[in-house]
Amino acid sequence: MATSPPKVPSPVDILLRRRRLRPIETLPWAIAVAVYFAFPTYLPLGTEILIMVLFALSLDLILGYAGIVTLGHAAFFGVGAYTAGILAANGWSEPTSGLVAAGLMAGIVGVVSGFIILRTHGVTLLMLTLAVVFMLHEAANKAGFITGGADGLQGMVVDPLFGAFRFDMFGRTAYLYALAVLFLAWLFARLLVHSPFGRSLTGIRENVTRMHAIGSPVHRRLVAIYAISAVLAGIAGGLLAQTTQAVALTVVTFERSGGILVMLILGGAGRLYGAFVGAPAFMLAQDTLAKSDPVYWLFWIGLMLVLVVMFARGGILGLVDAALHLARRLRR
Amino acid sequence: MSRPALETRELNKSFGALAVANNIDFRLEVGARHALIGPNGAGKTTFINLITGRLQPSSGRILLAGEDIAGLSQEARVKRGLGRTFQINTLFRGLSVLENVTLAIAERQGVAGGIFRVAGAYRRVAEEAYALLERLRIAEDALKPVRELPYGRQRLVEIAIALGLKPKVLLLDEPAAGVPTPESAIILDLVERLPAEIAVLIIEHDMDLVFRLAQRITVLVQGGVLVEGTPAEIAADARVREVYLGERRHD
Amino acid sequence: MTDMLSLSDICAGYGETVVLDGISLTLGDGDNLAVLGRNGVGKTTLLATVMGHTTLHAGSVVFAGRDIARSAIYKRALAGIGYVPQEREIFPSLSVEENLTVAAQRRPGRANAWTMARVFDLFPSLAARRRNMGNQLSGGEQQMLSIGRALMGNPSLLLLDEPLEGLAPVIIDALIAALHRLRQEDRLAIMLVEQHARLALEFAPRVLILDRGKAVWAGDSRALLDDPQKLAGLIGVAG
Amino acid sequence: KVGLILSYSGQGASIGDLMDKAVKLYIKQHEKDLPAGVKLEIIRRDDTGPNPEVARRLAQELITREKVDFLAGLIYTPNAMAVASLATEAKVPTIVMNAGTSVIVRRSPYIARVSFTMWQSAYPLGKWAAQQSGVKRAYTAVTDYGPGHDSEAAFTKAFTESGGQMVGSVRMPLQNPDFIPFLQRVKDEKPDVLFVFVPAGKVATALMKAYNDLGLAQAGIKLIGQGDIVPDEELPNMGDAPTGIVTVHHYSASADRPQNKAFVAAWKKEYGADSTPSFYSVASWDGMAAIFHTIKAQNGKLDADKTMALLKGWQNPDSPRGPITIDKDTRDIIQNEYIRRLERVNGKLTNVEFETIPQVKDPWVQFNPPQ
Amino acid sequence: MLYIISVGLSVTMGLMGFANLAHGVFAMAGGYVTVTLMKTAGMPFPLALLAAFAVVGLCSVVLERALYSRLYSAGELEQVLFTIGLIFMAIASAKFIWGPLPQGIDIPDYLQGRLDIGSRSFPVYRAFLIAVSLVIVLGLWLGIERTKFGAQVRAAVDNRQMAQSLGIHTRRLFTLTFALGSGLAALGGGLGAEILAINPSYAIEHLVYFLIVVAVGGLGSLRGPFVAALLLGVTDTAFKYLVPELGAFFIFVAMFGLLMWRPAGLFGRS
Ligand SMILES: Nc1ncnc2c1ncn2[C@@H]1O[C@H](COP(=O)(O)OP(=O)(O)OP(=O)(O)O)[C@@H](O)[C@H]1O
Ligand SMILES: Nc1ncnc2c1ncn2[C@@H]1O[C@H](COP(=O)(O)OP(=O)(O)OP(=O)(O)O)[C@@H](O)[C@H]1O
Ligand SMILES: [Mg+2]
Ligand SMILES: [Mg+2]
Repeated sequence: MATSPPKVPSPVDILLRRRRLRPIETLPWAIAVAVYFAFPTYLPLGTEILIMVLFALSLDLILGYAGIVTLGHAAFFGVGAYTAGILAANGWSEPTSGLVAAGLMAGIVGVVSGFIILRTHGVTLLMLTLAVVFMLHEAANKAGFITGGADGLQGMVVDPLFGAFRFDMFGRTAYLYALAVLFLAWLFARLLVHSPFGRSLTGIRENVTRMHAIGSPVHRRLVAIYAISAVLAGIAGGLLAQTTQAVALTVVTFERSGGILVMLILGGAGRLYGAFVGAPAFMLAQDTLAKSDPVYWLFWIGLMLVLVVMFARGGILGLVDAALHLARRLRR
Repeated sequence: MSRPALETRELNKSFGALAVANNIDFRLEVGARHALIGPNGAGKTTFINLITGRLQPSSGRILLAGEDIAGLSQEARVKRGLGRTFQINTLFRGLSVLENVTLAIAERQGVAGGIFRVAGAYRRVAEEAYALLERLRIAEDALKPVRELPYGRQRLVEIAIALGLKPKVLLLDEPAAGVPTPESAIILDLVERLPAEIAVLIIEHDMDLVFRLAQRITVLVQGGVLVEGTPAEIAADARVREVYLGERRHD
Repeated sequence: MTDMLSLSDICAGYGETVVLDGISLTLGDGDNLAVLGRNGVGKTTLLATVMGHTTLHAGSVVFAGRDIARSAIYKRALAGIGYVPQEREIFPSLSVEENLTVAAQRRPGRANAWTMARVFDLFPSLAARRRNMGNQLSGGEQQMLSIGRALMGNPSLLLLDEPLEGLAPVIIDALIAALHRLRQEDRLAIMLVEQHARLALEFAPRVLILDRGKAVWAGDSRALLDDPQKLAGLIGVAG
Repeated sequence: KVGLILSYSGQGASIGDLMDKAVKLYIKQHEKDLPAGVKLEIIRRDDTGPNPEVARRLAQELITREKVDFLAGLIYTPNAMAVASLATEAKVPTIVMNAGTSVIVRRSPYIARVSFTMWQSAYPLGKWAAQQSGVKRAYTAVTDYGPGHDSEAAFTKAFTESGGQMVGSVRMPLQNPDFIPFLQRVKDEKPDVLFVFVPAGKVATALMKAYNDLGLAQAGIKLIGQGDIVPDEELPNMGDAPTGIVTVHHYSASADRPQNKAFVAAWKKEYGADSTPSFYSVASWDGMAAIFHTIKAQNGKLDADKTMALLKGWQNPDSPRGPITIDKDTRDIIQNEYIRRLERVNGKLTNVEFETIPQVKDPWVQFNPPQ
Repeated sequence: MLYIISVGLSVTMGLMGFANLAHGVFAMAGGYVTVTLMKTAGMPFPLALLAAFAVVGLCSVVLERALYSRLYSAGELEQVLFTIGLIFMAIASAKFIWGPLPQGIDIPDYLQGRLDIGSRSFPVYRAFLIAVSLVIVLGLWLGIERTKFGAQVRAAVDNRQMAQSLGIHTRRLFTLTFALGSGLAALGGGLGAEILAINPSYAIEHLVYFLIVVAVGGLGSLRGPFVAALLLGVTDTAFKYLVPELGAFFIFVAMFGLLMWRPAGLFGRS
């Protein structure tokens, strides 16, 4: 330490600088606020997109950073949605506390299932995550007396937010509510990925053997991030339940897990903003395509995915990176 | 003699029918510079894996500073002062050299699990890592991803990570393999200048290095200890010449 | 002595990075060349370029009379180039035997072709592990397997990237003896990259020394063996 | 403007297709009947399956952005339920064209249903089985989800009330069911009759195969159920399904009524001889008829409350399924239920109607009066 | 038939290390080809099956060359995204060509009926399927696990560049393997059309079951999926008979337990 780093900026500074906020990072928020004023009739879709961004963000924490490939993330989304929904259907109609409960329940499920299944890895882990979703799905189906089974949960009542803002038909309250929650989650996620904890997750993804050898409690770390991610996913599920006042079995399905995975990869996994790009891109494409061609829109979505993979490694953000790189080279 | 830094008693391990550790009784004294040699496949790497907990022994005891650690997890053993390098590079290939070392130091200092209020601590960790890189003369590559480094330099990163853990017992598995002579001189120099209380066990097939560095040498053959002695004794041993050294001259 | 391999003005690297800058050399039947140099000067890159693993920016690679600069990797191997990479690159999910069989190549007209039995003769400890998976081998065993695998292709040119690393001295002796025999009996051409300069110089009659991607010295090995000062100056080794 | 919410993709895609075709056909035939200057616009939305949150969002958008005058479609119960509160809040008349859980119509005064309820067919079947067909011991096997539970309850209630005896019941998973083990269980129990409900579609075919393969008919176990187990569009795939299966349903494509003959002929002309309309299509057809009725009656100037008033008590004697009425109290459908037997007519499997239970109201409502 | 489809998947996914979620598409295509040939061309069942195998195998060569081959080096995630995209396209295309209604096939008379074993009866067709699967498993096992071909494929997957350096023509090898895997899927799709009706969303509806069978059997193993399919089939049936209340739970609980017990699957290589 006696040797002061000679160059300016030193490598240490460069390493630490990544944590600082860059101006471009305010862009998503500016857009989100602009949408509120510019497209008042698109707010229900906007709300759902925000929720999916949150969900994708939670997935990114385990997939992009810790390298856990999962097809079971809908489990936590579903637990959150049902928790918030069941509370609201049984007299607990205050939304913020319902959301907290949704996150907590999902977190508990995350800890328990993570503790068991995170001993495995690769395809085996993938299948175990899948099994968790299916078991929860079946449980929700069987427990019809409290979840409403296949008919969906009935009779949710959600109070006005902070006792003042009603969830209106145009979805204004819902939109701002979701936006605020997403913002908080993003602050937290950002802090997390740049923290030593976040870096150690990357270490686990890069080389588990070495992580063990430097004395890292790998399993504990993985369970921790799995649970954190589950909490966020649960909150996303809770938001969906509260803003749409409906919960059905489709919240805990393999298809939902797959869908969110697709959105995240489409945006670019492991880059924190992949969620912010992928979810809107996918959902907007789906929405417009489904409107112009309600029967065969899947084809175009599929084509879009295939093209993205063919021409943009690392998702849309990967493409942006490559383009920036090229521009810089050309300027030189 | 005082209590050894590391000791194994009747350590056994087999893969199916193959016994790769056969009743190994071994002592590593505090501050020792000890070499472990033996033919390929004798079980040297396996021995290190047993000590660090990467493999579970079939039977036997492993004592670190007199305490049995056989039941502990790998990470608990590292926390008690066991550090190692790998024979085949085991690095975070996509991360920069600096980050590779930073990860290790963060674990040692106990800040690696933190999410909040760690900015200052993290800077200290990174600075320590950078200083270590300077000591190993690889600081100029600090921000390069490891995967782009030539093989020889990657070996140095291996060692940097192990040193970042400030171990009391350091286990080096062929640290100089693939490292050209000038760099292996750095390694030699570094090991020689480690604080005297650190015990070093080194596996090497480069006899020049072994004979210059080691105060004691253990020869392992087919999972069992053949002989143990001073370099001079080993060099003179006919059995060792036959199974391992061959007829070339070694000094 | 006909030219088996000739490189002229090679510029090669990884993607856009250029590592080798204008290397030329020729190698005849049974000709052995040691390639020496400091860490990171491009020795591995040179061998990899012959094999076709790098991006060739300029220059030609002629092997057995044909320009192979644009050939696919597998065609080069089929033409008779054997490669022992620095990091061994054993196939982890194949057993020792399978690692050898996938590489087997019959060459009509070759007198004493390499077979699995012959490889096991050379490295008896591999024979004992024939059913082990590639990832269940010790470091040295992997090195032996990598060499054995290259030999199974019965090549006429062998590219060895630090093949002695991690091998016990007795095995090194055996291997060097075997390589000597190959050179004499089969007229095998060898390019050998080694950190142990002395060993390499004793083995190969000719030597090429690289520094930062350029050839800085080429000639007779004896000249360097007899002049340690000069050797030290070129590759930074004392003695 | 009509916002049509159906499944065009996902598991319900084939249902959505059958319904959409009926809507198209109806408009094609009747567009000219609309009052001059009235232009009907259908805005289609894909809810991708039982996704209430999607259905709700789509409805929200249809209401706020497209300002539709009607919502229609709704294949799945949860979707219909999620839309209900919006219909109330925005006062948009909503025509449920499929979802069959009884309680839906109570969720909003702006909902009317033109399809059916589970009780409507299962309950009469239970009565008929116990009283007319002379069987005493019954077993039920239903798919384990809402409609299945409804059917099971309705049948069991009717059957036991009429003196029959239940010897067992089993619920089968919704996804990828393999019926063999369940039917084997039934076979071992040897009831006189087996009542089955599975969602209409290809699982029905799988069910028939299992019934055949296990030889339940030979073991003397009769198979009965609602129309869903022998859907008209699946009959060509059923191969040698056992004839004689008795089902109760409100519609059969092969019915002799002239209105139906005309409907089926128009359909085949439009969509090819291989295509057969089903009860899904008929509900959509009648739903469009209801919408047209209210448009004509108001001469194109639509008012939600007037529309609802017009719907209540609306009668249509010309539906392909026979005369239907929208109950003026419950806004639910009143229709004939037909008892049919599966037979081979000219080599083709056909549901032949042989008895009619006229003008059935949803029985569930009588047993569960609104609080 | 689950087995045959799954073993094809095991070939592409396990042997080739490609996360090919679109595998079911080939099975679906196989089913459609079989059905179409039988209905429109009146081809007999066995012949139609062979044709499905060939047609789909050939088509997959084109697909592999044009698209898949560029993705071997890409990350798992990209492969997932790509193959899901393919599934979507296939669903829409199938709906466009064959319509949304499921297609069934008429199996020939000699495969209908029941075998009576004591008091239980067993459909002939299922016995036939098991027999066909057995033949295939044996054939593949002899053809792949015991020959240089299989070792070469595995070598190429482990380390493509090194395999080429040994003179292995990896491109051709992959194309062949891929065609084999897809062809098997098609065969499975055709054979299974009787039990799993062919409809546009086939590929996605049954995906999970293929994955389960492969995972339980062990990736890259050929015997594995066979044993797994049989085992899961039998125990699943037994459980549904004994405790029908648990319904769909069982298969997942079974998989969960099995994978916790043996993470590499029954016959997996770790
Ligand atoms: N997982 C395993 N299963 C079976 N045998 C194994 C396994 N791992 C290692 N072996 C065998 O155990 C023996 C000892 O291996 P080890 O790596 O300890 O040797 P080593 O002394 O370090 O040799 P080297 O000097 O070549 O590195 C080797 O012969 C190896 O083949
Ligand atoms: N994949 C790669 N991408 C970019 N640069 C690389 C890559 N591999 C090697 N290099 C760079 O190419 C240069 C030459 O490396 P090479 O491996 O050929 O050296 P070497 O002489 O074999 O070294 P060593 O003695 O360590 O084996 C080094 O500076 C290295 O950083
Ligand atoms: Mg070793
Ligand atoms: Mg090198």
